[in-house]
Amino acid sequence: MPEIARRPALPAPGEPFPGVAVTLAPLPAAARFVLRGDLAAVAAAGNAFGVALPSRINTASTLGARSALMLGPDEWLLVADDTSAPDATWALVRALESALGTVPHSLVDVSHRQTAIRVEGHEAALTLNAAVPLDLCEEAFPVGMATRTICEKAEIVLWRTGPRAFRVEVWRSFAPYVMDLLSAVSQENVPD
Amino acid sequence: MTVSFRTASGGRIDRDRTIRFTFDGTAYRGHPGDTLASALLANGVRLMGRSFKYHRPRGVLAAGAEEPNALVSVDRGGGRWTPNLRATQVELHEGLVATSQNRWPSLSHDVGELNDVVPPGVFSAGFYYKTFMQPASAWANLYEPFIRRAAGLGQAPSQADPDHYTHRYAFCDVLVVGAGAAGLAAALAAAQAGARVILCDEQAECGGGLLGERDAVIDGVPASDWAASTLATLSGDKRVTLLPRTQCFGAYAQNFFGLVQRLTDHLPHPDPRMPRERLWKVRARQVVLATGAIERPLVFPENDRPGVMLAGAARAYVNRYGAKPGDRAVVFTACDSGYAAAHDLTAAGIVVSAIVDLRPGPDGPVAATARGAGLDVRSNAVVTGVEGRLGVRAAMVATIAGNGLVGPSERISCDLVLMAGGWTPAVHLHSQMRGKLRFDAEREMYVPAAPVEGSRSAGACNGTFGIAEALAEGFSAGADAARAAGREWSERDWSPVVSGEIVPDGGFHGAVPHDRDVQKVKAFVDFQNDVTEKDIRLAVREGFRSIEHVKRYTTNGMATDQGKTSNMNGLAIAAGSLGKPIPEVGLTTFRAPYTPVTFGAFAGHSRGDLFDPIRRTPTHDWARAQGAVFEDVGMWKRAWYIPRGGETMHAAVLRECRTVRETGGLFDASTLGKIEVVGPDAAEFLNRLYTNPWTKLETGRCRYGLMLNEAGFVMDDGVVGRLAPDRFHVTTTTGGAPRVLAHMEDYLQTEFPELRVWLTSTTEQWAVIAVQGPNARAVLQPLVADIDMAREAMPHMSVREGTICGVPARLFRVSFTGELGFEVNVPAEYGQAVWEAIWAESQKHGFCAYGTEAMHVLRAEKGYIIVGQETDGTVTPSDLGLDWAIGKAKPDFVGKRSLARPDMLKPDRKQLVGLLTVDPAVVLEEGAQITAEASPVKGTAALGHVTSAYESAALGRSIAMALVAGGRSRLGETLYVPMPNAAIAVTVVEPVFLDREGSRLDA
Amino acid sequence: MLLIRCPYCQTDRPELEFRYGGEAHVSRAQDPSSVPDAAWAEFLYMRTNPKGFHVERWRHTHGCGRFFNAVRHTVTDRFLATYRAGEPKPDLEALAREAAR
Amino acid sequence: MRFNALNLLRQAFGGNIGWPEQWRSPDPRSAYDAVIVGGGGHGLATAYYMAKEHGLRNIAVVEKGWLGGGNTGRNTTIIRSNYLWEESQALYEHAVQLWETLSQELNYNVMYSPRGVMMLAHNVHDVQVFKRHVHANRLQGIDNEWLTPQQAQEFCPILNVDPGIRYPIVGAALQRRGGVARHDAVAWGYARAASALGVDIIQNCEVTAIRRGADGAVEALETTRGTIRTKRVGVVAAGHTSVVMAMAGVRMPLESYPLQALVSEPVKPIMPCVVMSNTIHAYMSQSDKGELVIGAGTDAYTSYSQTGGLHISSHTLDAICELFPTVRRLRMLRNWGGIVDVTPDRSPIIGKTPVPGLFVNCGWGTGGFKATPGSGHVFAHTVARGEPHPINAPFTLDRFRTGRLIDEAAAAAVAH
Ligand SMILES: Cc1cc2nc3c(=O)[nH]c(=O)nc-3n(C[C@H](O)[C@H](O)[C@H](O)COP(=O)(O)OP(=O)(O)OC[C@H]3O[C@@H](n4cnc5c(N)ncnc54)[C@H](O)[C@@H]3O)c2cc1C
Ligand SMILES: NC(=O)c1ccc[n+]([C@@H]2O[C@H](COP(=O)([O-])OP(=O)(O)OC[C@H]3O[C@@H](n4cnc5c(N)ncnc54)[C@H](O)[C@@H]3O)[C@@H](O)[C@H]2O)c1
Ligand SMILES: Cc1cc2nc3c(=O)[nH]c(=O)nc-3n(C[C@H](O)[C@H](O)[C@H](O)COP(=O)(O)O)c2cc1C
Ligand SMILES: [Zn+2]
Repeated sequence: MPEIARRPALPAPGEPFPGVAVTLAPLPAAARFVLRGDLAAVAAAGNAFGVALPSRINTASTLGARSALMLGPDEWLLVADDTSAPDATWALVRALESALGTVPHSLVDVSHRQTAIRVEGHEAALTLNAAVPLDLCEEAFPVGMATRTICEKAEIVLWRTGPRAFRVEVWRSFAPYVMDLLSAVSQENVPD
Repeated sequence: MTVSFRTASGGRIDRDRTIRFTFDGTAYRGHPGDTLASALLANGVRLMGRSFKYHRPRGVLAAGAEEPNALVSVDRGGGRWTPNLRATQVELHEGLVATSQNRWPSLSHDVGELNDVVPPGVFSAGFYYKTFMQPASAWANLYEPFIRRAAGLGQAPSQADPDHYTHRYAFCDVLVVGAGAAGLAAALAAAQAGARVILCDEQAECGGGLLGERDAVIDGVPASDWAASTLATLSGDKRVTLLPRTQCFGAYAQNFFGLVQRLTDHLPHPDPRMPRERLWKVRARQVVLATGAIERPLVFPENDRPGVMLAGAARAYVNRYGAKPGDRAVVFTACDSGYAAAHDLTAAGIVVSAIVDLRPGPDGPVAATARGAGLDVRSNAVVTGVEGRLGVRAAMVATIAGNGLVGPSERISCDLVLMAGGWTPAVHLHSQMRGKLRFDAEREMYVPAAPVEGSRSAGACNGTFGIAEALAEGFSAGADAARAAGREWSERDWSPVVSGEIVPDGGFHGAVPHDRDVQKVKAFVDFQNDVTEKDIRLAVREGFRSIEHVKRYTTNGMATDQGKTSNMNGLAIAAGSLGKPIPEVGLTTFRAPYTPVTFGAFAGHSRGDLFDPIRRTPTHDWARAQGAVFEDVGMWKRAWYIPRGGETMHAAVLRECRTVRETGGLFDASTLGKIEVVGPDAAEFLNRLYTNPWTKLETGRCRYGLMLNEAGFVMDDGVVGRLAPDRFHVTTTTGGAPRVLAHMEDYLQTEFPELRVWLTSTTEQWAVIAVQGPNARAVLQPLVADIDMAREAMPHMSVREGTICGVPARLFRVSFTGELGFEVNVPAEYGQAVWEAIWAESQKHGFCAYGTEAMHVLRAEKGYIIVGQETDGTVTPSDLGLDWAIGKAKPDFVGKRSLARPDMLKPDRKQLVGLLTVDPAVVLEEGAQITAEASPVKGTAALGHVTSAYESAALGRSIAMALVAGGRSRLGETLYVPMPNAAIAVTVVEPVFLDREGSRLDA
Repeated sequence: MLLIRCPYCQTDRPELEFRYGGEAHVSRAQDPSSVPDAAWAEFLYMRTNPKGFHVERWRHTHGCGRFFNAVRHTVTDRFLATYRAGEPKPDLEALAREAAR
Repeated sequence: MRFNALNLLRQAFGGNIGWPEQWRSPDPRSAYDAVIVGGGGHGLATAYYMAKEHGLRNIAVVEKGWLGGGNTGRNTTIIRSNYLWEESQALYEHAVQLWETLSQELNYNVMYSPRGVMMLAHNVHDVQVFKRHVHANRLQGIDNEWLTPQQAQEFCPILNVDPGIRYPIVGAALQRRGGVARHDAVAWGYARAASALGVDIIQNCEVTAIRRGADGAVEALETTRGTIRTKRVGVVAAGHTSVVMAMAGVRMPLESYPLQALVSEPVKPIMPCVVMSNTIHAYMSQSDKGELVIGAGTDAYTSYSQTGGLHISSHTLDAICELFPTVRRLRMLRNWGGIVDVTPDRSPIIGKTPVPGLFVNCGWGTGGFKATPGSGHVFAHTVARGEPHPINAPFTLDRFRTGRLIDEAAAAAVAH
């Protein structure tokens, strides 16, 4: 059997793209699932996944390396940053499926569908606001908020993980665009 | 010369530092704080531009955004050439290179000026609609090219712009537009209330009119110092964003505003990382409009000569820029602000020879003060003309007699004539927001009637002219806005004490009377477009009664200044001619932008590779390394063909096709849309969305699905595999992926919400590697451990889950080539490695990688359609011969009902057939038309068109598919494809050219 | 760019996140095959297209993904209400009265 | 008074005081043989041809605002006839042939400028679609030719044909007889010529109701300037067609969308032709005055607001700057919107309605300026004779029932 290496959508995870007042970094691989269903599914899945699924739309809950983002009234994005190997991912799917049992739901593995970029620093919000049409002040977009939105011509999930830190989840083929766009912006906020 | 037109002291320029610049190649000096206009004036330069139609010599009229005359081109080198800039807005910086426009050979000697001496009246409004019609062909060949060359102002750049531009979305409680007295006060109040404030001003320095005041004192400090300290307070507040050099150019629905900020044009050596401009897209809860007022010129003969200037502008030049626009002035006024100018000019050492006041008796304190200062104030007086062509030499001044007659004129030597026709509130943004205007009959001006929800106007733009009043109104507007935005505001009183200002009072609209020969003189209304008083009267005479018609017939207000100084005068003249009061005639529409905005600023980062995302598949890099040529399909780059050793496209495609049929090939099918349809009602949902029946499809099997829109036309197709009773893996066309998912969600959420099923896009989860050809199984089997791929165990149209190269995979046995085939789906990040593994294995069998072109040929040989190629949105399943894909027993599916409409049942509908050229070497052209006769007469209706046409390696001849009227009943007929040279004879055949029984598939 | 309140997200979001979905409450027959041609054409193509209050569908495509309905004035583009799919069409006159206040 | 150089000179010497009104502005009479609702180019042309070719003189055009203030006065004036379906080709070609001599016909210089309309192909699919047009047009004797990128650049030197750009130009379809005309002059020219033939042109006269008799037929129009009795009404109200037709109880397959356009500041000639790119949504030409005239897309939602969103014009300008990188530093002078009435198949509706005496001409969407003379000509026939002209016979309202659509959109997705 040949060696099967993973090729991330963005090169060199973890290596920052230095901007003027913001750092952009591709994040390492993670397991991700889209869970759809009603409240019964939510409770069951939370137990198996290790973090209670939020019940307020556009919020995320995190425990350790596990996060759940409520992106729609019946839609959660489950992110396991501690899982990426196929076996482990598969084990997680089985655990979730068995917890969910016969409760009507849909659980779909999207680990490779998207990738993540960390946007961090003093001007993180300003940088994003070159392309993201949402108010990113902490009052309007507090830590723990997560929502689908757009980044100029790409769709993203934007998730505020800290006062000056965001995580951008983006479909893999759009990731270079988002990265290039944000890096271009991050270069230009030079004081005049 | 440099010093001769500088005031001795004062102004906001930095006299300690000198800036060198050139205008039309001549070197001059100025200071930081100068605009190009002020610096030129300070150097004694009067002539700055040429008008549009008559090429009249022009000087600067204004000091701000309203300038119609002094348009220049600025060259910053390396392709940074910008035409049509107002000298009044160009900030001086070291090395600035400016040139004048619309003149040849030079600004002072312009042959275009001949237009001005043509018999007066020939080039009157709309003359071009009345002539140039004979002979008919001469317009396009002779007249129009000539007119075009004459028109236009500056020269467009000839190189691509090397600068970049950026965008920013911003949000605030209160947006304050304009940082004059009213705007500063508004921002102050809103900030005190704790609001998030954005304050923008189009000028380089915030302060508005306060910066041009000489004697005004606010709460004990000079007005400009008050502005400076207020700005300091504001900039210390974290919630306040101060944006000088930022124009608010447009107001859009729901308090959305477009602002554009100039970032580098004023810098001599900007950091190349800096964008030239930033477009701010501001969503404001509340807005305070404090955009000030624009001074009106007076319309009198030769009012356009260089040296005729707005009084407020002259005041600004002297007070703010320390530049003297002349030595000896005549002030023509209908408003008290003319007196303010007279005082300030006098103070700066300019001789004011006369104040010519149009009003019968300016006997208030203002006139008295002027007289007291020894100035010659004449009431009931007019300027009837100006001497001097390239610069004012004298003004003709006369008195209006009791009977209304004017004259005789007295000649007063001067080099400067100021016009103070009163002030027009800048209601542009209020109007853009659909705010209504009210005509204040007493003061003869349009002011906002009532604020638009979420906004309020304050200060001069609201008709409130005094500094004290503007400050108070601004402050309360700011407080009110903050409160409306949800901020706490404890009522606080602020009534600043202001002294030393002359509050503008009075004004005039329309043309002033004179004693000159009407036939011969020109009194300008729209300076840039050379619209005169007579033009407007002519338009009315010819029946253009709506002000919108007057505008369009005369082009009044259509120049680059959009009528900031001309609209009201034009309106008044039209109203006079119509015998109607001004408000009954009305205004033309205010539109964005307030002043012109760079295209590049709108485009922002959307240029080059960032113009649109470039979507690449997981195996893109491999294909590129192999030399693949890519084609754009939507945003995707797909490998089109993969030439080897200098092959042409033709040769490569033939080889790829041949190889696939002989042994096999690999194809990157990752771009196909994929949707995971999961839930207890998944099959029922698909029953309703696809023509086909799904209930009985067994787990582990696949079916070709056909999707219609509700009108019954084919919308998409793809293979659907059942992974579990409640889980389907649906594929779509590449281009259709988003559309199909949206269509499904639409029906699911709005028509069938009772169904328990959920849709998840998995397009990008999976890399898809098609392995096609007689040896496909042989290549794959060694890499697959846990799936029995044997012919019977895994028949055509089946799907298995397992692993390949140890990676979890979904393996489909499907074929779009007619060969034995598999599509390997692996998680995207393993895509390239798995591809490489399969590739390595396949090399033992001589496989090739093939691209979309070969794929198209291979499927055409089998008669498989491509949605978007065989279909164009007007094609039904039956037209395609796909009736078999319709679940006849199903009561309903999307599109079913429409298939029963009369036109859908007609026998002469265009149907899919194959075409074989009589000469097998001839390949038809896609899109070519089909007729029954070899030489159809012009106007013959086509029977149909060629949808696909290729050279088939397998068949050793050309093949084609076509949609032909009644095609299925024409099998065997000879038809024609008329081409420019001759028609090509073709035979109609079944649209399957190879292996009709499908034995290769079943291998 | 419009600002639209998503009744699921319960926040105002920019138009860019949404996709317009045409007139609302144009319901598809339970049994389309029994609908005569003219009535089917009515369903497929005929639209009120009013100058004034318009009841229309939107989808929060780049947000929560939900379809919902809205009442918007087609001259001012102001939204009077947004509500979830499946909820009844609001009383337009009452809404208009309320908005006028 | 005839418009010609001699009269222009004569009048100039006389102070231009001898020019008469270009059209009369009478008060509405109480009754007319026929009334056209809508004083845009199409309505005025209809009235002109009704008077000129069908001898109807007791007719009126009623316009709620000012003549040509609708889409006629706010479009990017692209004229071409290289459509796909034979029905459309016949209609638009009829118009182009009338354009060729319209200035002489009306004695009004409408500045028809056949400078060539070039439609850019950016990918294989575009090539297939445009070549299909080229072939279809040739069969109908309509000029449309295929250009390589190099030929396209020769035709329009500022076009960026670099194969490395995001959406490179891979070819173009050129109709040389296509071009532009002066929008305002078209309305005014028809108005002047129609008025001279006796047509009453009544501005500031909004139709507020359509009265129907017991037999259901049209009886009268209620307007803001009083009741006008008439048995024949032609509605040519573009973006407002649904509103007007609703007054007669007729529902239409129309949606009205804002469509934006913009102009740059005037510059010396750089753009010798019209260029359109449907794939990346950009349309540009240069007017006789020097401004670049640029067409944007429609907003996504129906609206009568005559403005439109900032993101729409931004998107247009990013495409323009990609195609024409030298214009990036030029500036937008004015941006406006019109309201276009769009049919499901993007083809117009010209003909009878279920209401006797009521005729409609609408659905021109983003592309009806080019059709103005032809549309007026065939609609005049339809209203005057009560039966369609052969050219507009396929463009019925009934096609939406039968399914016999003339789907230009599906076939090409071509706007303008
Ligand atoms: C921005 C833009 C760009 C375009 N670009 C092109 C292009 O490049 N090429 C092209 O061919 N086409 C183009 N079009 C389309 C073209 O402008 C229209 O199809 C065409 O002008 C329609 O002409 P019309 O005479 O039917 O409509 P209009 O000129 O709109 O006339 C309709 C008239 O009806 C009046 N009316 C409405 N209701 C009433 C009532 N109740 N009572 C009385 N009168 C009423 C209106 O006031 C209006 O004046 C464009 C349109 C827009 C908006
Ligand atoms: N002395 C005079 O001749 C005269 C005439 C009129 C007004 N005024 C005085 O002006 C004061 C009124 O102050 P005000 O604040 O209303 O007006 P202002 O003219 O002082 O300030 C308006 C400011 O708005 C800015 N502006 C306008 N449109 C803009 C846009 N679209 N985007 C960004 N910035 C824009 C201008 O650059 C200017 O700085 C009063 O004191 C009044 O007496 C004086
Ligand atoms: C082909 C064309 C060219 C135009 N050129 C100009 C121009 O040079 N200057 C200008 O101010 N407006 C120009 N306009 C726009 C009109 O001023 C006006 O915005 C348009 O007719 C819409 O009317 P409205 O803005 O009054 O609603 C042009 C319009 C068209 C259709
Ligand atoms: Zn939502």
